[in-house]
Amino acid sequence: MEFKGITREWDTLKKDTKARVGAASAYTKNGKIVDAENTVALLETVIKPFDKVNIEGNNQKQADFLAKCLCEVDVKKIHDLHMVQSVLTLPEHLDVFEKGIAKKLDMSFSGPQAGRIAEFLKEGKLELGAIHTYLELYGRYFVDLTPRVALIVATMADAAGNLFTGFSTEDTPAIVEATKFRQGIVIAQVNEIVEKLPRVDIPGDWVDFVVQSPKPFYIEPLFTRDPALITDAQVLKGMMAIKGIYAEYGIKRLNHGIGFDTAAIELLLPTYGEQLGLKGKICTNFILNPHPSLIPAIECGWVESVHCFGGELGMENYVAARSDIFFVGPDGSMRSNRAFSQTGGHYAVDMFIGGTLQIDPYGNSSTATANRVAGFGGAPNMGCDPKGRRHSTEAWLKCGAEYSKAPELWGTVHRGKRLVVQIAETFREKLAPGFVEELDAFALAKNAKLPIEPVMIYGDDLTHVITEDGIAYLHKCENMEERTAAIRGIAGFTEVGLKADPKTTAKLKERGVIRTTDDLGIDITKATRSMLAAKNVHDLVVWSKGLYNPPARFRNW
Amino acid sequence: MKKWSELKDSSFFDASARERAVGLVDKGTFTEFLHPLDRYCSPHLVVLGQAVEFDDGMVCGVGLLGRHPAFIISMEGRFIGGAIGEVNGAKMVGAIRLALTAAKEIKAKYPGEYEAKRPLVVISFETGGVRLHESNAGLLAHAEVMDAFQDCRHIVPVVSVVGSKVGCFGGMGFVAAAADVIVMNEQGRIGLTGPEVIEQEMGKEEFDASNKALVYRTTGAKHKYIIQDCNYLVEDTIGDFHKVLGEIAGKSMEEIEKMRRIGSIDLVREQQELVKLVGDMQPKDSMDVWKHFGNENPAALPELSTAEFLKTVKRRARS
Amino acid sequence: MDDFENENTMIGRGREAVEQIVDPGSFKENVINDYNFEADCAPGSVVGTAVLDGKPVTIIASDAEAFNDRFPVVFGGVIGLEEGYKMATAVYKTIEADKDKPLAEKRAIILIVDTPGNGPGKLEEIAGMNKATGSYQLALAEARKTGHPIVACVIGRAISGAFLCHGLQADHIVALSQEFGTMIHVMPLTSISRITKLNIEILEELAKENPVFAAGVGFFYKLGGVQEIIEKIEDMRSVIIKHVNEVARLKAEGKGELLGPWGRGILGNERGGRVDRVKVMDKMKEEFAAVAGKYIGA
Amino acid sequence: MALQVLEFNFKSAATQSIPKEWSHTGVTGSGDLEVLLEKKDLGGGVKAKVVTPVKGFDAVWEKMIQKFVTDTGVGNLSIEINDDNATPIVVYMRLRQALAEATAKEAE
Repeated sequence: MEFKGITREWDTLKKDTKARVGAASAYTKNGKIVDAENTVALLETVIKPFDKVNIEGNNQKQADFLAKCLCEVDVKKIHDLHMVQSVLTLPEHLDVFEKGIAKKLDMSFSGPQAGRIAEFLKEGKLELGAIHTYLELYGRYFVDLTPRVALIVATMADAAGNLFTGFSTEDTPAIVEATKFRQGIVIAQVNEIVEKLPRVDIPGDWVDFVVQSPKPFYIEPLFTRDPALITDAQVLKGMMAIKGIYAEYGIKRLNHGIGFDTAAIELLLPTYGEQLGLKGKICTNFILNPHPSLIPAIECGWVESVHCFGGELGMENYVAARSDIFFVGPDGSMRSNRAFSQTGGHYAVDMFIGGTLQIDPYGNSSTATANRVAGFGGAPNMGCDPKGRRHSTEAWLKCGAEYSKAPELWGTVHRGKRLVVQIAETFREKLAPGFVEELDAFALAKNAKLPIEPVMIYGDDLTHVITEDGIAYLHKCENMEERTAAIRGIAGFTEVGLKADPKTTAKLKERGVIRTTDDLGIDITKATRSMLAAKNVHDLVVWSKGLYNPPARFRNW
Repeated sequence: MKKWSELKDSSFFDASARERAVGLVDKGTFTEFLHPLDRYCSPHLVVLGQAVEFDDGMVCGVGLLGRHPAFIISMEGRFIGGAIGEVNGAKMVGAIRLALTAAKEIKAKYPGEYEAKRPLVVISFETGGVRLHESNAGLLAHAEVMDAFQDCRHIVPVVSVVGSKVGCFGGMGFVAAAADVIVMNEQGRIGLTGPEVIEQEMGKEEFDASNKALVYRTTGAKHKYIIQDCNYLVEDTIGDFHKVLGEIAGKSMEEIEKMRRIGSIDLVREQQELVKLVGDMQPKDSMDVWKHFGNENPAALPELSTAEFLKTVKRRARS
Repeated sequence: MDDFENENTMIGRGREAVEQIVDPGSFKENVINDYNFEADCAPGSVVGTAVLDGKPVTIIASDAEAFNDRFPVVFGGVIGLEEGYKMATAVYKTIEADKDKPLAEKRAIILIVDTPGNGPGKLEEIAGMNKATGSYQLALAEARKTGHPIVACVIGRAISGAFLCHGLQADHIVALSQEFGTMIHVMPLTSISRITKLNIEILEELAKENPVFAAGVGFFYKLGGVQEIIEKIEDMRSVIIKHVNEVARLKAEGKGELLGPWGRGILGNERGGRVDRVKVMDKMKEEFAAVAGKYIGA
Repeated sequence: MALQVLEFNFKSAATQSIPKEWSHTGVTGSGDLEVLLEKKDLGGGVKAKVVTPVKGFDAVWEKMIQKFVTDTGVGNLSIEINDDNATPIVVYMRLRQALAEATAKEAE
């Protein structure tokens, strides 16, 4: 057989990039530096219609100035862009669609803009590629969604374009690596340009342009939970989790969700955890943002390591002073990295535990509501059983050994199972039910014409559900009927719970598939806020020996 | 509820109105008036479909501080923000007037012992002022309280105690200021206009209501202590408040009168000087005022513990 | 502000109201007995001495057209820091002036009420706006208890804290009727609707039976908060004179408890608008009486 | 619009009431409730009165209080609740705390 090679140019991307960058030379001074007022012109020069463009929008830090400038470009010059970015938080992220500058979107998470995305989808202003998990989207940066132009954000730059992203590195390395090594263009907004950087997080030759933004980039203290707002019911569920799951399986390596339930657990370790003699036996290694609520547990010697997706405002000095625990650079400040942390969260933790809005009788859970396209960020990567895992731990093996489907699906091979735990209250605030016969995700899929229902954690991955009524050990269930019965058995007086058959529930209790506070030996009258190691933000400052510097909005003093 | 001995070491800030009421007086001496079993709820809330409370969000009663009957009014911020309506407003006025009744009876029965047995009124504020669901009645009740305060002048000391979550705002902000003595913990806040309204009036650039540190610098206890609007700044335990109330109960009426900030033409003049200072200085932040009064590093003050703060702070000199 | 142009309202016309009420040409601004106020201080508060029905009275009113240069939120009749203390000073100077006079000769204080609020600014909170308004109220309460008849006449806006400060410590309160645009409230019904999540129509219906929450002169009348409603602007003078005389008579008869905030409580009970207040206080009295010995004899 | 008043009666296996004549716990805060327990001769039964702004949860209230009665075996007890949107678990916890309080020995 004869092979027919094709004839073509093999470096069109490189040439195109060179031409675009060259055309922008009028706006640069000292090599790569561009004045803020020339940013719109720069973007109009280096971006072309239909380009894949990434605006660095992380869970926390935002390339807000570049996002604003992209909204101001002439739509005659730039249109139909394909935005590929992990998080849409700022109004500008959607304004580009409103104005026709962008047309298509691939993303992970949208928080505050979720309502507008749904609206735009309905009106045809936006074409949605897919809603990904973080790792999934980063993966596609290197496969079929490589940005042509990336608008990134760093804390500092030097004249050579070297960047310091430091504490808030987050997504930057993943974006730049994908963009630059496929001959793309990287534009960075920075808070300041300095002579010498504390350390280099992104080498200068990977960066084409640097703009000093008029204001420091916007960052949201997303992971700060004021202990003063934790309720007695959250304390109760936290105690149930610690005794019924953490202690039961000896969970050492884990990820915590963002909510108040897990903040309560963090604050119960030095008190309730200590009473149960669990120090050193659980919660030693975290994949977690630097949660201020973890400070008391760290200070009491519970925690050995924490790797962070991103930073958290106010935790800089504390983290820097605890370099045995956190991942701190030679310059003394932490480096976060969402891609690596997500990898750790996917493969190297034994348990994911977090909250949700709704759980259905099959155990599918979702935070989706009917009119908001929000996505789930990284939760599904951690809230699943990673089939590629090949190392074993005690907790993982124990859960695998209890897995009722193991003989049927695994044969005689020894395997383990990730614990995927959802904490829910049967009714949330305003008495919204936490258990529903059909997730709102179904209505959303219909409203926003999505091909699949946005489910955060699939029922078959879920191993445990905690409510105030008890813990359901779902992986112990023999079949879907039993799984549904177990969920109904702890769903209280919701429509799902009211269908529970008391006899079946009693049988499941006997078998240890459902355990209540009484089964666990927890005195419900002792579950009060007085159990918390810190009762307010100020207590956290005291625990940190003054190193934690909470943002002004959390300072009640 | 916690026992008195446990309350003593408990946080005042976290305590419920009833816990504060019981813990502010001597052990085992508190008798509550219109307690929950009396079931005196607001009839107006019922009509509007708003949740009610048996004590209408206010715990009133009498206890002892040594030999001094202490008439306690304690507001519950968790119930509709501690706001004042007809029933709890009447409870407040009623309690103050009972103190005057007691004073009269003591004077009649124990003429030589009035100083030693002189009653006092202690109000633990936690309120945003008027309860909007019954705003007209609430407003009228505020006026009755001020009227009753004036009746107490030189006879029965009135002590404001402020150190709970909601702070003391709206009309109750001036009620607190009109007392003889003000005791606060670090978390206490007193003001007239709430931060959100100031932001609305002046713009976010001038006053960002979500910046709690700024809110505390403007209305918080440390600021109040510096400008002499707070007489005692104490640690956040019910026991510390109880102790200082015991001291106040024993002071002469003359000493009490000296602690006032308003209520006479001389005090008006003194306050006008402060207003002039603020008008001339146009401070961007309370810290400018702190610096003016001799605090070289004002930004450090919020971070200090109460004890450290008391050691180092410089206050406005009283004229 | 369009309302200011309306002939059928007194809103924003405090100075005119003073002239309409007192004996013609008798008002001397910034003078109380031998005390002279600085002319340019706190121009939003108008204080001075006038003659009413042949007798000297102290006048306290607001000027809605004045601005306070140093305190940017103070305009349109707002009572700010300087205004509050100026008003308090006027009261204390009145007490001082008649200190040695017999009860019958203690001059009346007339409050002309048209104010939208207290100074809602940052400087106000830094200096303590609560003290300025509290100070004025204590001064009025003291004057009332010293024997000065105090009559407040609501001619326009009597809003929330500003009404507490400038009005609600008077012996008697009279008000122009609703048809003159008179506003007495803490918050308009729209705000109450937002907070209670009940629609306005329902609230208006409820207000017919229960006067405690809705905005309006009539509701305050029913609660005892307003003694008498004035139906015609030209009647202001005669009604005020009538109330000054009635208050003076009650004081002379030693019936001070029928006046002021306490008296309004009694009136509110009589008019059926505030009946729980009395029950609450009676019950407390009874409960204290049962234990009084333990405390008084301690 | 007006507040909902729900009244229930429960039979109880036990006839044991609380040692105190009455006991009060909690605050009608947002998402919370207060509980007033009173010793009453009800032939062993329990009666409950709930005042709440929430509509449509009558059955949930009945089941939750029934659960409390069953779990604790109280009798001859009157329960009065003022509620402000408390979730079922908060209701249950407060009831249990109220009972614990009512049966606590008076140490002082």
